Amino acid sequence: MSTVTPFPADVRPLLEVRQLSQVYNLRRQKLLGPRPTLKVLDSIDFSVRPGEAVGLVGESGSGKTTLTRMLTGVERPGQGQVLYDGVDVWTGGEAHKKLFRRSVQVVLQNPRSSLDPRMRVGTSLLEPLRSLRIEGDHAARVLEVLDQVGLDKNALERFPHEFSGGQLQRIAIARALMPGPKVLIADEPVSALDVSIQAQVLNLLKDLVRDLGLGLVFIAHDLSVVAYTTSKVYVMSSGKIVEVGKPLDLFRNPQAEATQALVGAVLSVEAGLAGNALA
Amino acid sequence: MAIYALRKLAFFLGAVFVASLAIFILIRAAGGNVAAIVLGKDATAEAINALAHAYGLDQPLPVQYFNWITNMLQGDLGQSFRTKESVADLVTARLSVSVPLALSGLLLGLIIAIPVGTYAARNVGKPSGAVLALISQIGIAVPVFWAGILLSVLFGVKLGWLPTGGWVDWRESPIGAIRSLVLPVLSLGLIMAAVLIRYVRSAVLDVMNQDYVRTARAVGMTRTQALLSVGLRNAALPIVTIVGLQIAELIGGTVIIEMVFSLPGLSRMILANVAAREVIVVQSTVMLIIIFVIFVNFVVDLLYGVLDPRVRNAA
Amino acid sequence: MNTTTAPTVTPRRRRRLELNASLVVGVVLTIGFLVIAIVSFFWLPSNPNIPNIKNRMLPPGTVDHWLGTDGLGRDIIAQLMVGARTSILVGAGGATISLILGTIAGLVAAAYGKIADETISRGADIMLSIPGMVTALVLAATMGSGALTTIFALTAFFTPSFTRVIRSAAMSVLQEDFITSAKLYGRGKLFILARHVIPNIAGVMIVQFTLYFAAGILTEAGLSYLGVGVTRPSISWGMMLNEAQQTVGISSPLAMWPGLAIVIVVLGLNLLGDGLRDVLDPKLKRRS
Amino acid sequence: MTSAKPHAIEVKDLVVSNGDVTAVRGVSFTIPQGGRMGLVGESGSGKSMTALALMGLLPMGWNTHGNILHDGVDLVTQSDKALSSRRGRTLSMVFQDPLSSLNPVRRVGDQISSVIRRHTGADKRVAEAQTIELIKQMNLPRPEQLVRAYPHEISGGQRQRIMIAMALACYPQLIIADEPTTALDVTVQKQVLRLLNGAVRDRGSALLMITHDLPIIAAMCDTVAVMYAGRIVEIGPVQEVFRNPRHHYTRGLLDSQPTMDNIALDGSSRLVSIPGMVPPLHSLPTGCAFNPRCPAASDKCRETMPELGTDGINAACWHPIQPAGEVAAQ
Repeated sequence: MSTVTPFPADVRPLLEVRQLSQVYNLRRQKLLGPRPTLKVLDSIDFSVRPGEAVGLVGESGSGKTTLTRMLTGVERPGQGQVLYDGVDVWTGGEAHKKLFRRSVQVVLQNPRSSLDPRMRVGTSLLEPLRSLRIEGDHAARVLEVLDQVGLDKNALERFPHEFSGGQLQRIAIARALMPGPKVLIADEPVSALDVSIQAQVLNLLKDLVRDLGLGLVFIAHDLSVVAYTTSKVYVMSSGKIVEVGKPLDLFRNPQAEATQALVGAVLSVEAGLAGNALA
Repeated sequence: MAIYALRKLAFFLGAVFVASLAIFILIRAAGGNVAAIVLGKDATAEAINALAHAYGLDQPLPVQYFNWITNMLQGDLGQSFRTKESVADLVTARLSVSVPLALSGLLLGLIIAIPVGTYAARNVGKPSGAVLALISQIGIAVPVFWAGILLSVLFGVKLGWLPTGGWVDWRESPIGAIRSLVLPVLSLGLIMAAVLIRYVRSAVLDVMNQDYVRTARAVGMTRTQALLSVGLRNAALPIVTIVGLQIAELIGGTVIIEMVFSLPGLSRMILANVAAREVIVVQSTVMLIIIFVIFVNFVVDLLYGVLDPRVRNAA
Repeated sequence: MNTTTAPTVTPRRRRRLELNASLVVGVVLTIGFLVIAIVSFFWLPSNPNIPNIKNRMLPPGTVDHWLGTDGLGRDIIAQLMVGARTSILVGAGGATISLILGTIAGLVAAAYGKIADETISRGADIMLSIPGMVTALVLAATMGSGALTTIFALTAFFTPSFTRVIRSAAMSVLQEDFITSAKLYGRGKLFILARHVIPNIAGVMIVQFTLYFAAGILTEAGLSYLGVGVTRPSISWGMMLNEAQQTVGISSPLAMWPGLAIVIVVLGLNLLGDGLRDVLDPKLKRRS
Repeated sequence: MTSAKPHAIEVKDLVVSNGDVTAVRGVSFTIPQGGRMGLVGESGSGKSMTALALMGLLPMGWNTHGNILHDGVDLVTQSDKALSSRRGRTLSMVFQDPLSSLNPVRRVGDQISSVIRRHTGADKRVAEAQTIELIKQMNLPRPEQLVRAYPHEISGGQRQRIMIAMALACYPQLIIADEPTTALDVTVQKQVLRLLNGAVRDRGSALLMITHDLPIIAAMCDTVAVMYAGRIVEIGPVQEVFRNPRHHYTRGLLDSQPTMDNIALDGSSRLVSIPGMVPPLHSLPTGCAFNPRCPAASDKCRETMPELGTDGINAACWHPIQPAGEVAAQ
């Protein structure tokens, strides 16, 4: 299994949203008069298949955070559907919701914030299994997952403050892998990390997609990082998906204005050395 | 700013309403048959009923509450059961003692605390800063009445400079009135200062670590200039908040200090009326004090809006 | 990639292990205070409530009455020792009840939506505008004075402050990503509050408890001084000051000892609180 | 780079410590008049502490040793008062987060014009006119209205332009920019960099650009110094260092960047990553601080710290990478 081969259209998406819209009420600006509203999501269609790495880029305020909340089941959409394995997450019944919770796992931006500082790493890792009431040999599962992310088992007895940011992000990924998910949602997973550590985490994510056949949704504001990690990129702007395509195509031939802006924002060492980076 | 001010005004009115309800319930509903208590054990049933009727105490509680509020709004605070004096008159007489005492105490506290707290913040980590922090810590631990006692022992008894208690009315002798207020104000102000120094110090320290103070220095201010022109202006925000919160403390301190120095202030009056079960006097006076505190906090909120453009815009 | 990175143990910041003077002094004073209160149950120099006219106004340094006696011949040390009990009963009692109520209210405000938050926060604001001393007077008027009334008054006085502190501490924990993760695993609010929030705000709770314990002792002394606090046979340091002032005038050494006792104990608890704050919650240090 | 001309700044053996840890451990570099140097490093490399030391704005408890020669004086020996008359005039700085770096309770126009008045003695009206002119130069819309705005009322990119205007108001000899675009939205970063680039060039100021982002250095600087664990591990012209890095850390950083080439391989491509992690300052390894992560580390690296400039190579490394050309020649 490799991400190189494009997916045949008949492979069913694991996680999918259809015609998703969401409107937020804002605070009143004038004493009298209507409450202003903001359409944060506007008819979004989005899907990810097994073994596929999908990117989601956009500026801050483009709606990608809200979409992420929908994909992870934190927020219920105003209109439209979130489907896991073809069944609506919000109306498909408790059993399906449980399956969804177990199968779609999240890695968040700031690894220092995503682990409880008062819990040992081992306890944090078991948390998903316990709260989702997943049976089985938990100890063996922990060791297996630690090996997958390249961490030593003596990490289990320690507390988060004893680790560096890069190590914590591995632990966060390990926790996400614990319940054996089918989809991993990574929300800006490297933007809080040191440059020399970012590549380790990006490579790890790619390996997981390849080795475990995971579907990966990679959310970021940096197009080059997303492009490196994924095979299909959705570009968001003002609550809409404005363009979808393969990363290289987007880079070479951006169509939408938002994509052009993002591509234009990418700086590279090569362009800098050639003297035309800021042209 | 208009929306912000209106919001705060709405909160002020709401707070006054809720507080009045709380006071009423606490004093009236929980207090039992007021008329019977006032008249004592030997009173006849007819006398009790007559008194209750005269003061409207036989009406249902909601009606009593409504009457009380509407009368208060018209400036009628009711009258004492025993002396028949109007509460408004009683209170006005006492205000000429309590208000100068409380305000001067607060002012003295601020006058000491702002420069000393700022100095302590500037010298954090140095011996002078540590000594000031310790003095403030000790000051916080001193009960305000003990401070009063110590001061009157020193200045009243040992040195004989000032009266250790009692009151000379303003109309009789303004100097005498001031002389009787010096030690009370000093006790109140010093203890207030000890508490405020701590807050000023931490507010200034907090502000001094902000990026914009560093920017002020990066464009050419010395550390001191940045502290005075950028730091203090921004530290004013948390300090104003604390002063608002301290008003309740200030009132508490005034109550005690009036006792220590036998001043005929509002608190002494409440205390005496608590003992005499003069329910209406207590109820109205307490309500006045609470309205005052809530009003000060309303003003503080408005001031906050004036001082901080972010607050007034957020509405 | 299989680079096995061994976790490095970052040595705890040296500052934490440095002698925290505030903490040491605070612990010593507080333990001394607690020991004296405990000893008072087993041993007292003499009965602090029985007047002994022939021994009245003995000066400090008298055999059997090291700090002398008061206007009715009662031993000062014995009274101070029993007064320590009252301080603990009322101060710690008021602080404990407020801590419990304030924690519940603060957590509800932080975790159970905007309406609960607005109601509780605004309610706390209103309660904070009612001076504690006034509450105590009103309570004394309706309930009669005594230790229980005083604890009640302290509770009414401290609970809103606790609520605010706990709410803001809980809010900042609830914003952390590990809470989002717990929600994603389907953990309920109660579990999140119990397993994630409370352990992370325990430091704040301990520090606040210590500081309000101290404030409680101060307030109790003030109320007893006014005569609306505890009554004999209980003894309060504030009451001793009141009696000293009324019976023998303020310049007597009788007015010194209880005042000194209050200062030392309150200072000890406040230092303890500050010291604990440095150890338990360095982030909070500059906030209050 | 003629030696006759005075330098914008000359730093010799700079050490910054607070008694517990040493954040900068002997750093030397020179920026000529109008020169542009990039200082690149990760968190904990000491790059920001270096910048603050140059400005004399270190947090309480931190001390500076060594020499910082600027405008004819050694800044290390100057009092806060003497330094303050230079800060904002001959030497200025743009910080990372423009929201927290601007005074929240003052209008942005007043913040700029007070800098002008402080250093030039211009009267209020002149300073205000100059402020409007500066804001125009920063490509900001409606300058007359903008001067009356408070920092929270304008966008992040606008705030950072205001910061740049403040820093450039008095035509400084050297401007230090510490991660000036990290806190901004991606699409705004390039505009701000372009503006900073042009404005610095127009004034003939020298630039010290501090960042963890190699492409920014490549775009804006002619020299680069790579810092790791408080020391400069490689220094030289950008073209040379980035095309033929001699230090394994520099090589690793360059390889860690996702580029068009990486993407072109699509899916199967892997970034070359630097193993391990950045060591915390209080427990640095002996010898070369990079040795636990270095592919070429030997016993010598674990024992003795390499110096810059050994064998005429501007990399502090016992086993420097051979440039491609030389390898071919062997």
